[in-house]
Amino acid sequence: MFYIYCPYCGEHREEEEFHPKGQAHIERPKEPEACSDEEWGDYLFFRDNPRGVHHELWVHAVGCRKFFNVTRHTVTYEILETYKMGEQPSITADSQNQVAAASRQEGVRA
Amino acid sequence: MQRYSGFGLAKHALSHHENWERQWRNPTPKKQYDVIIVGGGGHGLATAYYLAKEFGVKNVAVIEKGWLGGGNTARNTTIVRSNYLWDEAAALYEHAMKLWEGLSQDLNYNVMFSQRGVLNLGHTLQDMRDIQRRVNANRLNGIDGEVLDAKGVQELVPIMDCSSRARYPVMGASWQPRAGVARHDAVAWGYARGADAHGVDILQQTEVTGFKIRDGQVYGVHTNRGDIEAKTVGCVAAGNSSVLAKMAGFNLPLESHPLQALVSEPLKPILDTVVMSNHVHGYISQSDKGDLVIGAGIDGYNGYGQRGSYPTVEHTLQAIVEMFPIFSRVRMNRQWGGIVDTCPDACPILSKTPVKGLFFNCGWGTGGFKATPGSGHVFAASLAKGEMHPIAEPFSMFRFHSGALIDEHGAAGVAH
Amino acid sequence: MSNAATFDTRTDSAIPVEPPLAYSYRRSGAPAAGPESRVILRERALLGHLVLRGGAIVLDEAVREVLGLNLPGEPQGLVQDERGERSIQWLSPDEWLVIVPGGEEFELETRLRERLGDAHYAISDVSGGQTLLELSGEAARELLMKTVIYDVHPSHFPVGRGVTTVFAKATTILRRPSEERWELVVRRSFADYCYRWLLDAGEEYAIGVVR
Amino acid sequence: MSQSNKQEHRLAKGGRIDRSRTLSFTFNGQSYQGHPGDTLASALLANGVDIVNRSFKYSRPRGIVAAGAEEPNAVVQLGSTEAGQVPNVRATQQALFAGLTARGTNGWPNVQRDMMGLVGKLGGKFMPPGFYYKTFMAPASMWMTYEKYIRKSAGLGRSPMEADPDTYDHLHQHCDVLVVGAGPAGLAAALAAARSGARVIVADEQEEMGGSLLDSRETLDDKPADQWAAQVLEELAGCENVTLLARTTANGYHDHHFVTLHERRTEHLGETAPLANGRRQVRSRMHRVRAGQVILATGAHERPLVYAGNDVPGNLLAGAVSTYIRRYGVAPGNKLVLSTSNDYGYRAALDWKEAGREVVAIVDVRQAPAGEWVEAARAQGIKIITGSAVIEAKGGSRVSAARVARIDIDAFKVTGQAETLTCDTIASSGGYSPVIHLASHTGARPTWRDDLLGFVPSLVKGVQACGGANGTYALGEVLADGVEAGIKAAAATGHAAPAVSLPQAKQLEQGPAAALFQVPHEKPTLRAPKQFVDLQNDVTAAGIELATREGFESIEHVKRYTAMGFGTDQGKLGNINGMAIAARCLNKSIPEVGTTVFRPNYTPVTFGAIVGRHCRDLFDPERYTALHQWHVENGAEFEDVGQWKRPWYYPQRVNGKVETMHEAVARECSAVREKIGILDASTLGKIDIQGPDAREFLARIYTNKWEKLAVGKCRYGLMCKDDGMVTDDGVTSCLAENHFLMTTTTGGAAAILEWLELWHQTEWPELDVYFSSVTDHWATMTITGPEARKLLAEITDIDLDKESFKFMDWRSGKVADVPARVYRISFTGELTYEINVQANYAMQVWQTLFKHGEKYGLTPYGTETMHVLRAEKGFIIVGQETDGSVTPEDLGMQWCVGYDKPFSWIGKRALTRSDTKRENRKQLVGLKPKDPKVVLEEGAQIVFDPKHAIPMPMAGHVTSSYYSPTLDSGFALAVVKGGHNKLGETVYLPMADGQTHEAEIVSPIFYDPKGERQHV
Repeated sequence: MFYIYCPYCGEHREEEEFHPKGQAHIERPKEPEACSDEEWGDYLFFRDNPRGVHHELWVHAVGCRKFFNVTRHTVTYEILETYKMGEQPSITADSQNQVAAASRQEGVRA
Repeated sequence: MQRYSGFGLAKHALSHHENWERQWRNPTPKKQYDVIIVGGGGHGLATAYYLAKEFGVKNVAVIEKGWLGGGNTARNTTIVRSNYLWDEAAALYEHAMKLWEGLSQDLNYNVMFSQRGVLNLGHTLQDMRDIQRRVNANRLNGIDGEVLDAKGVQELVPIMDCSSRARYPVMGASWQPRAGVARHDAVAWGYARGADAHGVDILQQTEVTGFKIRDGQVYGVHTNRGDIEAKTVGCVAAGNSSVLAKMAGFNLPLESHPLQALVSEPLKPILDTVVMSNHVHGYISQSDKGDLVIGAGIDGYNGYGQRGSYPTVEHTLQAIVEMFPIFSRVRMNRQWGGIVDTCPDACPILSKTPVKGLFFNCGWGTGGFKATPGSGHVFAASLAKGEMHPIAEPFSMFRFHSGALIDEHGAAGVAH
Repeated sequence: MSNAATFDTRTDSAIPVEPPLAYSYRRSGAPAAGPESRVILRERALLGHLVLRGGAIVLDEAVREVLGLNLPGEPQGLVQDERGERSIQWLSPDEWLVIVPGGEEFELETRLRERLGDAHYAISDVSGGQTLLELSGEAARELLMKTVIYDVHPSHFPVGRGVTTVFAKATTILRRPSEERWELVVRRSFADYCYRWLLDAGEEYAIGVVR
Repeated sequence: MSQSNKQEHRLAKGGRIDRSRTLSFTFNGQSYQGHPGDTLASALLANGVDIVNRSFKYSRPRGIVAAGAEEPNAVVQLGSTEAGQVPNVRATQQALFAGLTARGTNGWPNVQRDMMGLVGKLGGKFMPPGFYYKTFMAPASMWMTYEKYIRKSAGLGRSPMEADPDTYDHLHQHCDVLVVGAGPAGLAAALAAARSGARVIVADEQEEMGGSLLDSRETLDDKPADQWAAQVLEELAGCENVTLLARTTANGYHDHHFVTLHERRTEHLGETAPLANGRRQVRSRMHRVRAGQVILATGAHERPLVYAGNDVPGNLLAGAVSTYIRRYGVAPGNKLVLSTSNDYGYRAALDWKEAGREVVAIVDVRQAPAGEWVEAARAQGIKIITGSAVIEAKGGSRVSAARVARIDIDAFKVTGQAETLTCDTIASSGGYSPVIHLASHTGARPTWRDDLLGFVPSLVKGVQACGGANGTYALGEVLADGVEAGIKAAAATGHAAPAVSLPQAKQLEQGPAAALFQVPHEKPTLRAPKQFVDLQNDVTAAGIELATREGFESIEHVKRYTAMGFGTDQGKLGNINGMAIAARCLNKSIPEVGTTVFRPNYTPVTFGAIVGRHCRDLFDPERYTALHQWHVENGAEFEDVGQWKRPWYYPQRVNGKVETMHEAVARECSAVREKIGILDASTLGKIDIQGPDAREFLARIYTNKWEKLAVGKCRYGLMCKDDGMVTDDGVTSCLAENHFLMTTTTGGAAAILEWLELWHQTEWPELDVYFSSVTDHWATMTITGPEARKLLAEITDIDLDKESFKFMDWRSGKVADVPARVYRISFTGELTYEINVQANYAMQVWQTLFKHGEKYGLTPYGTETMHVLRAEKGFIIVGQETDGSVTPEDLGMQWCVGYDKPFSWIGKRALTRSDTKRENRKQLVGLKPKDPKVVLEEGAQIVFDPKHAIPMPMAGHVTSSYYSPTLDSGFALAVVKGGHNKLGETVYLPMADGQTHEAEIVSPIFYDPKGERQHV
């Protein structure tokens, strides 16, 4: 069971207070009518679903009721960061790979 | 292939079991195959088996990154039923059911398919409406099933609390007598042995690291054991589908979630049917070994860790004890998790993809095991022909663009 | 005024009211508190409850002026007046719960609205929708540990703190107004469940109910 | 019942038992005695009970092997009453209590004389692993019969047949440092962490804390080691920041350091929890611990050697022999042969000797063992046979001899003549395996270490292993390891630990161990007598070899094919041996065949403890309205709607007979249509929406238009998801220019509030609007029917004139002297007022309505009548007419869709996808059965051609169907393919009973199609 830092409450809280809401940063197309069926279907249903670093939307449902973002590893389940709505992640799959690559170069065991 | 029989077993016993053959080979990969199946679980192996046996495509490789049958095939609660609501889903699962009914004999491998019946309980008026709707549809689709009232349920499962004491009293159930459970590992092993006997190369410990694609047409895969070529590639890798799709350059409408299950310590026989309740949310059967096999719900977040959150297990056992108060003193032995690829409409994807020659069979959510033979069969037919089999046709990934979803969870009220 | 409708839901007429636990007392009884009771439960019904929404900057001064309390700007903050009768609690970055003696809430809302003018904010009267259960006694904290998932250790939950958290299979707002007392704000429709839970979980502490 | 009071194996002195008191207990119908401090296992051994069970597959007699959680055989059925039955209790972990009643779980007629044993003996050869996959296939129809017999022999204990009399609960714990295990490493770690001031929890699974210190031969500061343990425990017990939990097993290690600790509070006292101070207490308690840091001081399990006949009672782990002697004062036999690969094993021989029993020989596989232990044994005059091992145990119901021979480990061969040593006990030690279970629950794969001959845990951030769990075995090093872990963990949570001075450990130096797992036999494994690897599941070395021959090459395959490790002991004894055997057969190294992955639970936990208090009346909340008491008192039957209890109908006693639902609903319906009815509608979700952009927000979230809704007006709205499918509906009222009250479906209230917040917070934060739930604040009483105005007029100051207070208006005023908002909206089609008052006043207003309403025939009605009345009007219920695949257009509700609204509202774009534009979608219609007496079945499938062969193409289904007393006919709502263009056509409904009903497709509005009645 996860222990999640709510960026609005400023502390870690038990997973039972939260609901996961799927992939983060899915933006509704500004001009829906201009979208093809394919584009609209992509927005509605198609997801990244990576094995690794993932950005998710969660809501502190039994708490402050705020939505926020979580960067989490989908295999280790480690939460790498949480951040408020409207903010961008500081950790991404790419940045993690760079860290890993750098530590390999330095001979550090990651 | 060495044929299995009681007589053969006795013969082997006399020779101290020293002459049993391998159930499948451990071949070296060839450079080229007619068809590559990515994923050596039940569905992938079944696909290979039917390709070789029924559709005459024998130059087939099954590529498995771990050990065959080690994914969801090894981790599910083994329930087999076909009482799905929508025509498309019912056709697919009933196709599977018919194959289940002769599978042990076909494979010469006892998959222990036990048609002990499955009850789907209703606890609210809307549950009962959904049950009536589904059973009526099943009947007109030629699928067995009946609606039971609470008394009928009680007669079938005397140890269940069907009284009005319950928080959500049992109002009735749908009952599919032909449904049941099977021995999950044996399904993978039986298909593997059968496929191998028909010449299929099962390549374990072989991981696909990329696809070879030219002009929008697939012509092989990169693996950790070198490149392997084929003009037809079928991906059947539950828990890894999105990752493979990404390698091929597209997204799928999937999310991979943990699905947990647990078993009790073995008990003397006490429950001889499968009981599922969507409303209080738990399902249970008893294995031939005596374990109560219990399925928990899906965790809401994406996860490839083969484990989920503890409250999900708590909620499941609360439901089980609510339905079966006598099990309160029984003990949970072990819990585990699988990775289920869920589709927005709770139906699978059997589909062509934006890449020519590359097919996907995925998104089975919680319903994969029961479909294994049917899924393998229609997917094999599709790969052999290069065109989707009519039963598979409605399950195209492109339905999520057109909107022609087959929404099983909304209507059926049955998730597993 | 922010062009919202206000409505005084209370009347001065001598109308009998049903506190949220009335049904529970009839159905489940109320074990009397005795010397062996290590937890005491008391419903403080019919208080005035207002939910305040808006930016802290918008609300801060108005609250101070009208209510005489500082708006708790930090998460989990709970501020009360000297006698502990009026309080304001942080619920989220733009949401606070005000609890005042029953009957004060409409006047308070009216005065706040007057003071806040055209600013963007919202005030919702929820006095009928929730009730306050008070726990005291040496085993109160252990009873809470059975009940809520939030850490109620004094080092983590000092006086002056309040949180929204999980209460068994319901939710609650849990507050610590003083060393001896804990307050649970529960929704009216869940009050009976919460009451029955506390009685059941409190049995080993000989929980007593003060009515 | 026969009696046995001998305790013939009880030593005259020693052990941590209370000899001043005697406890009687019953095993397999025979009465025995033991002492407080005994486990059931030690008491059975004291009484010379050799056979405690029969094995699962071959029904072989089995005795006690171990002294703790790793015990595979002594799994018994506890309980003297039906409700008190506990299946599968491990006797080594069950404290003895007075009156304990237990029996072996297998064996017919009993474990001593077992008929199935014959089957096992004769049939054993025919039951290699996987035999059932290869047989029972012909004829196919016989499988269910075969299966019945297979199942009969399955299982260990049995479930109770009565409900559990006990209760359980949970305690939500939070701490800085959780220490699992209170042996030397755990105590040292706890001490260090405790002194730092960190919040510490120490959990230990045993009856008494101290772990190996309790039966140690070693000294600390020249005093027996248990004295140091007692001293540390005393200090910890005095620390306010420390919680000590004995009898508490960490059974699952979940993400982010969430650990479940199962505390058995009363299982040592009786089969059911006794009262405490006259009050119920819980049988066991689950501590749900969120820890900052976790220290695993779980020790190590000894590995037995795998040799022929190693399952005959009298074969024990060497360490268990020591534990029984030193901790329980029991020597489980008279003549011992010890077979060992290491120095640790020697302890058993020394203890045995000191207990005054005969050590026949120590058989050490090492060619030239040297070192202090060996010397100590030699000094005691114990015979040591080197370069050899026990290759076979002889005996039936008890070991009678050991066959010992020289062996070559590398060649896996017996190299010398076997010698037969008469003995009744064989102890074996193949070294130790660190207890890595909890660490592997987190998903971290363990690492094999050749120097330790074992897996050590890989650790995620924030967890440390120390002592035996980390492969550190020498007591001095273990203590230092523990202290270091404690200091590190405390520091990580911001607590500086002062230095801890450790006592001086005195112990014998260890020499290197040999890597022996399976002991070779003269015959090849497949022909040798059975060599058991997993005793509980009857998995043999031959079985593993056979599995590898058949192509099962990964350890996961081997485990599944043989069932190794799937028992209730989860392979604590057998898994590493099994891996080693598989590795040998495959000519691979152990890590090459895989790692061993453990899943929760470490040891099994009752469902009850996991469920806690969330059962019976507290299984799920029941939500009540403020009027619930009245409904109960007036005989309402209730319907579960979400968690709410809603009155379903109110059966009355008529002429001494209670009405059926049909009768009650007919009466309630007529009352509404002809006079007046009243409904408690308080459960509808209510959301208070305020802000200058509230109107714009509504326009985006609802399908219809909101720009012109004036203050004082109400409007019905339909909500879709962005896939265009209907998800909720309800009436929203304009309270002020910037203020709206939205109502939602009863079941959808919480989800819709979250839905509104989702869009506001993630997509449209620029809109100035706030949402607050006021569902519980308001009680809603709906009075409906021709007399509604008259009744309300009697008790309100609101002007009810139909011109000033129109349909779809709301007004405020007083009702029964209580401030109320009254909404003139209608879900029945009749003149209706929804009276909303603050919930605390609701009962008074409701009763006043009845006082005044009696003369008008005011009749309470429930959800069933509500459904009939709304269906007569063609009003939908979201979730009944819709199922997530229905658009507003499918429902024929284009009137409720603002196609030309400027903002592309939620759901709009999806309505023009190719499938949603498709002709022939299922559309909402009414159905009029050709026979008016017929009430169609809800869920009945609709076909156009009932003569079509199965599978019969279906065109839709009945969503709602009732008998209408007003129409005196059955009627239904349904969705039918292309239904909107098929009015007047006939459809068919083939039913399960063989009947096929006919019905005409009609408009879904059956009653008052012009809507005149609600406007009066």
